[in-house]
Amino acid sequence: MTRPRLATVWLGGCSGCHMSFLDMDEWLFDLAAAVDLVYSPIADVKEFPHDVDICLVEGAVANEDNAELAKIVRERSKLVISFGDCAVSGNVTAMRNPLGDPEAILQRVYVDAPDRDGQVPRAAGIVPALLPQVRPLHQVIDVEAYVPGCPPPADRIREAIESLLAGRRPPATGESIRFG
Amino acid sequence: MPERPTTVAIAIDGVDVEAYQGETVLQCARRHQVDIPSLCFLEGVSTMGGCRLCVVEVAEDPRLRPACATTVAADMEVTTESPRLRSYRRSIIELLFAEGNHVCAVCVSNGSCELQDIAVRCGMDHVRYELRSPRRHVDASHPKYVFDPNRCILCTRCVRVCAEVEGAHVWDVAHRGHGAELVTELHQPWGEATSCTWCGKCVAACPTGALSHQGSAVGEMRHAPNMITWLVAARQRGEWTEPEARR
Amino acid sequence: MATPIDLHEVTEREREAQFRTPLRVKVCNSTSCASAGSGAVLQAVRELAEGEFGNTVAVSQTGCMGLCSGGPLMRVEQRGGGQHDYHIVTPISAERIVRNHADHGTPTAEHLLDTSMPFFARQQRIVLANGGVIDPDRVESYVAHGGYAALAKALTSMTPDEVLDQVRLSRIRGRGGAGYPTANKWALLAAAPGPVKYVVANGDEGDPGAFMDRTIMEDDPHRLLEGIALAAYATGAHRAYIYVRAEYPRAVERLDRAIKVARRNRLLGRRILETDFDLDIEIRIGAGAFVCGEETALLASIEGRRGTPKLRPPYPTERGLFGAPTMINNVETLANIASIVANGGDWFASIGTEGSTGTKVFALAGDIVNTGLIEVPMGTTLRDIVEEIGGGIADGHTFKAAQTGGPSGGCIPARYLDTAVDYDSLRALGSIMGSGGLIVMDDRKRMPDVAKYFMEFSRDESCGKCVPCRTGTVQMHHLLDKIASGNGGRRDLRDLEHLCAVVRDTSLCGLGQTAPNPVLSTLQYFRAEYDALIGATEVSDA
Amino acid sequence: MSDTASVLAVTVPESKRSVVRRQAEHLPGDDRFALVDKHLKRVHFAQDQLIETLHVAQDVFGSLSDEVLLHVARALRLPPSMVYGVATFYHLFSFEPPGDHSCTVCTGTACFVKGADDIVSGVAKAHGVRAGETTGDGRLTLKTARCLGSCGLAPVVVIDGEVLGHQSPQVAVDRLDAILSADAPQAAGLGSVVVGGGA
Repeated sequence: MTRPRLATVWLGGCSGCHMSFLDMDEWLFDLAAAVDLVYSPIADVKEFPHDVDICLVEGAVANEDNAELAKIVRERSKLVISFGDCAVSGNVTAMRNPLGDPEAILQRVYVDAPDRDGQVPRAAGIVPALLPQVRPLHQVIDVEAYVPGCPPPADRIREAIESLLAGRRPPATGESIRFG
Repeated sequence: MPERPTTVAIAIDGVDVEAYQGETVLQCARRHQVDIPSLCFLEGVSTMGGCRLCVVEVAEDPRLRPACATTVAADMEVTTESPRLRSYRRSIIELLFAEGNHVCAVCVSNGSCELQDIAVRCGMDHVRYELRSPRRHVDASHPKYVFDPNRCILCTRCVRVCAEVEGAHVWDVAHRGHGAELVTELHQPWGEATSCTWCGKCVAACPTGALSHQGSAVGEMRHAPNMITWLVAARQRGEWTEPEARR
Repeated sequence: MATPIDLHEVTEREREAQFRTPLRVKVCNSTSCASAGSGAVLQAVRELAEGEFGNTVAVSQTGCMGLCSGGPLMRVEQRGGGQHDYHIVTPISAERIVRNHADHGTPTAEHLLDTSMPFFARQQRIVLANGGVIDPDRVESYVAHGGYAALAKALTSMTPDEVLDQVRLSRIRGRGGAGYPTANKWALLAAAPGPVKYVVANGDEGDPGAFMDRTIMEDDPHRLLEGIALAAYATGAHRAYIYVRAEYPRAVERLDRAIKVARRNRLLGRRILETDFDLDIEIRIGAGAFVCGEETALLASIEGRRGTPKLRPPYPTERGLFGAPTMINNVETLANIASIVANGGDWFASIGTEGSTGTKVFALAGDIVNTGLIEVPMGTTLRDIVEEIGGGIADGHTFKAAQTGGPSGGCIPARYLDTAVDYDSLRALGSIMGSGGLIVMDDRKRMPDVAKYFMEFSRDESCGKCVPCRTGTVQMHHLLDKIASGNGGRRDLRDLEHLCAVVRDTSLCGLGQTAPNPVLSTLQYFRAEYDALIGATEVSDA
Repeated sequence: MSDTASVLAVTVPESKRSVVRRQAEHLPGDDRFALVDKHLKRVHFAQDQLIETLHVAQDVFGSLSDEVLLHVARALRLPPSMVYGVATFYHLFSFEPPGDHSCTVCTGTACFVKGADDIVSGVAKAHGVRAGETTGDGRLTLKTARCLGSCGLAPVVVIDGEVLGHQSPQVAVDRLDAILSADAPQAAGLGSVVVGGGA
């Protein structure tokens, strides 16, 4: 029997969810024995592979790269899991939404705020353009399950992955779904 | 000696319980440890009936009834949990999350927020609806308190507490519908509202992080809605009971 | 104290006056005709009469004659019989018409209306009986056509209970929308402890596309006052309010004048018509809020507060305006009362259907040849209304749907055109009678757009008090917009349907509870249009 | 770190001029307040007369400023927040001075069916103003209404109080252009003289 192929990606987030993932400590050895980690920011793989069984997605969809990667993830994964509050709800990443036009935000951050020589980075193909509004993952692609938390505590992540490996949905009740 | 209330028998979720004549289904259920969720209800001030989370099914009544405003009647059969009620409550909570800017991770009330607690209870693992992301300005002009309308759910507890218990009526709801918002006096900074007595009852009553003490950091704010209930019982009925500990 | 009016004497005097002039010209000066230019017509005819024709031509304004699409309308009555109606008259053609009548006694073919056409022939007018007949500003004119006879009869020869009995016999149901039996409401107020109780006339006609109440208030204000007086007498109230939309300044003006005149003639005030019955009526003006049509919101507005609905019970008849027992009746309902008392409840019950008695006024509008105000017996089929009275669909298109009940109602498709229109049949079709707006739509209209239009209305008119209505309407509108613009998927449609159920079942008041109706009914009858719009797009269920 | 929500609050709303608002007395010689007071006296300062009083005040002043609202609140002995809440609840009260001219497009059902939306967007585009707002130069206020009850004439537009039936975007825009150009302000210098003369 082949081992499930696991992937994790991060979109518009702070990588805190992945840090919490690492907090699973020694259970990571058990996990490594149970699955093939085929793609992850913590593994050196350049392209998102095909035939992924489970993919944990951290972060909201904030820029064009995020949107593109989300679509690839969807196409190539059986189960897509919204991983952490930014993916689930937009969270801190989406706090720019009320401010409207991203251009004004870039101006404020890169031009007005620095003491001198401010400029908006726009190198084509290098700096992805911001989307008008940050969106939770499930509003961009279909998502099979949600693991909220900022970040989700390691126990919660482990519980979710164990459920998925056992062919069940991660718990969608009780404290396991508390935001924040 | 206070008169003993007359009682009637009603059934809550199939269990026969004794209800006091004149009390509401919500009060009766809570006395019997059946926790019907509600955000706008606050014992001690007038009933608003706006959050609609406490809707229950009553046998032989085709409509859902708000438990906070439905008086018990003999032989009433009340159902407080059903798949339909669960799905409706969850939708209502999702609608609230989509309406404002509720970012639990950076909220002063994270971990002790009634909205967050009910979201957990209703099984809200994500919000299906479009985030409205309204642009709302935080009012930190008051020396003691902060009003963050991003987290306001318009339950109007603060309005009622201020008008009915403190008597100052600093707060009210302005505009309407999706434009509705809380204002102090003529929509001026709270710190300039001369009618504010700085009593802090509005802050105590708030179920979310919308009203908080100046200087509270993430997760530090503790509200005390029970203080209001206690205070009203003491003032109006002369009953001094032990106020429950702050949440 | 003012002298009571002598109804007989006034009637005689009016009749005599009618015989004095060989020619009487009445120009419809209701709002619709006024916007079409009836003011200039009236002025031109008046100048002609005062100048050239001396006293041989009597000119007056009159109330709505119904066919608004033909405005300005003008009626010429000749002494000894003969009455001709004209449409689309101008000051110049009006002059010509009057001259022809005065000089030659002949009608003018050019603008002549065929009053045997179904638009007129198929109507039965009770509430609008005085349209085209009386001058709304003259109480004498109302009295001469039977006005205040019912009140006189009730006050002098009937007990309050007997008045209530007639209303009960008539089986009239509330014309404001829900169709609650009027007599039941009256009985509740009559049984409520006094002495302070209130009768409130609900003239906050907010449905876009409905203007029957406005027409009654503007064109026959005394009919409303008489109805209120009868309601107050039957229920033991001595104070009444008329709540009028601020958008109806003319109705406010006319009612104000009518109340003053009525007081002066002891038709209102202390010891009405020299009996022991006292009643005063006060006008309260809204300020633009659809939700104030809801009873408890309306009362809050009269009390000078935000027009947000309150939880019921307690019902207004227990604790209403200023805490006192209060009964709220729709203007059209009250406008039927004088006729019921004058002719008897049985007479009224013989009109219409078993479950819905009497007539109903509809504001007929949309893609239809004849638009305007019509009054037909309950139970008239939709087909009769659309094809006969309305003259069919305009511009060579075909009928697609009729919308009744405004933002709380639904769209009825062509296959139900033979439905007899009454409270129960409309409800069975997923719509409601509502206040009487009836908008006809042709095959060019897309139903998701129509649903979106009404949802935008409900969204903007939501008071904001309860969560499902305040935020649910926003999300439903968003989803409808997404779907109607071709950007929606199956999941959006599913979310929309779920939200319809949430908002319908959990909202605090009628506005929220009925806000999903336009979506539900268009989904019920025109689902294929929604499916076609989402067919092209993305995601299925996860 | 303190409450991060301040990230959302890039600006705190500009403090209203509390000094002006707090003034118990209004400008001497402004007899418009006397008209409001006359009404108040007539209704015996009854608190339930708030909406009627606001109507009167708006008729007198054109719109409801903070100063006017506070005046009414004090006269009726109502909390300012309640007066503000009531005034903002109802569509017909406005808080900004209206433009020189007004254009109201009826968006009732009959007018909707006959294309009222296109008229709103047509006028909005032609004059660079959104529904419910006044143009930057204060010349035109564009409004929508929820059914004016002239359904037989749909679609209906009301320009400066005149009801116009069977409108189209172009007809409405042309009419507005004619009205606006008829009393267009003269050269800037002259205009300021006129304004200055009134002060």
